[in-house]
Amino acid sequence: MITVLFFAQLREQLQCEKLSVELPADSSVTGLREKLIELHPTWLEFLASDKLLFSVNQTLVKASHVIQNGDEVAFFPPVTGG
Amino acid sequence: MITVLFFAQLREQLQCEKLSVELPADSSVTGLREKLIELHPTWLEFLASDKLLFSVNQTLVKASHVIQNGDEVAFFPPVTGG
Amino acid sequence: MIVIQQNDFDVGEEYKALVADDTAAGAVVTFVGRVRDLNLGRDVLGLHLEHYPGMTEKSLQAIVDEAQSRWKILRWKIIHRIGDLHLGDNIVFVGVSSAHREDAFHAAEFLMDYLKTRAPFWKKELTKAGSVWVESQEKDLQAAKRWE
Amino acid sequence: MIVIQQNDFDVGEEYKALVADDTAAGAVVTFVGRVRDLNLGRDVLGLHLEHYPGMTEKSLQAIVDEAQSRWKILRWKIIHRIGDLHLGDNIVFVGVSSAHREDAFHAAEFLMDYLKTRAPFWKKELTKAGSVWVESQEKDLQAAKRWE
Repeated sequence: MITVLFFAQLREQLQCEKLSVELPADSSVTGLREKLIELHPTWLEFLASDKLLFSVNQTLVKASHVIQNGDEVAFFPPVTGG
Repeated sequence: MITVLFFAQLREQLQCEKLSVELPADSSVTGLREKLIELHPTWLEFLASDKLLFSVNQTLVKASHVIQNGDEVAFFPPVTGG
Repeated sequence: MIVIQQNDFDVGEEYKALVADDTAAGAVVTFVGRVRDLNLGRDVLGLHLEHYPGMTEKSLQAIVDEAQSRWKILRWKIIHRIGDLHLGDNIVFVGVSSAHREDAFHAAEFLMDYLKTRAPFWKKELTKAGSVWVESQEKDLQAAKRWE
Repeated sequence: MIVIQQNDFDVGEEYKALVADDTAAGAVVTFVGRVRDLNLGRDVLGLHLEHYPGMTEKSLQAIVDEAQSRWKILRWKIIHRIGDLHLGDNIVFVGVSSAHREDAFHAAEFLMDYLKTRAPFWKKELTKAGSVWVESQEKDLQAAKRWE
């Protein structure tokens, strides 16, 4: 099981804050994104943005990063704090 | 009449804080320095330092700056505030 | 110390904590970011600040670690507020003490530049025209790039 | 405002004055310089600070004018203490508010670099070996040159 979190405008666009999903072994963040779009076709326009950032276990990673079972993955827009 | 002020270690070295002196017309700061050494030969070693700074009427100037009657001239070492 | 909180902070108290009983601290720089009335031409009434609990603290610690590898820092503190903020409210505090002013200035500026581009916080602006998520700015990315 | 005084200052009060009723101030940087225990390897017990009344204020105003011509500054304050100071005492305060952090950081750093090299203040250090006038430092001249 993978825990997936969404933040800020992405959370509002998807109307989802958190979900759990099963992934094949050796899936990457890109694979997870494809899986989510398969499960929720209306999410395509929001998850396709090339501006989105991803973290795995609270560390920023690239889209090619391989996800392990039990990981916490987050998708979010560029940060705007400070 | 010219008013001359000395600050910090220079004031201590010369044992003088303030003096008044008459100068020929069109004298420069260099001319004033020569005049002071003429009046106080023991000041030579302290006033000869090429690190000294000069101000006329509270603005930093070069040694070639021409002094007017009534000016306030100051000699002091490099500043070390802050 | 990293603090994420809804409550306001007191700059005077933070300054005192940065220097208390530390006679090695010759230089102290503080930065405060505040909710201002005009952002990119929009009339701002207030902000809502969201963060990613856990990752935000972790990201900020990594930024501090990087700053400490570059400059000699004696004490430091980062406070970032979350939740609903009003016009003129404090948002973020960064304080750094050091023996020398170059270290304190550069470390504080670096912490802010990296916080702005790497720490998971998101701002939603409340304006008369409604509320809108703030877009990240190219100038902040450029500011952070100066330190690479 | 430029203030030359023997008394201490309160960083919290100065911060409040920099931002009071000003919702345009998105960024506030403060710098405090303090008497530290070790300067260039000498064990410092205290300082005596001398200045040139009149010229000091005039020099600082010229430095502020220059900063205002380079950056957008909303409010600013410079306080420099004179007379006898002890280990850990505050010496100098520089505070700048601006809409943006780059302006506030750069203006504050510039004010300190120029104050250090252009404003007529002189420090005499009291150490266990006696009292000695502080020599100006090449690194301060280099820091000021960055802005030319």
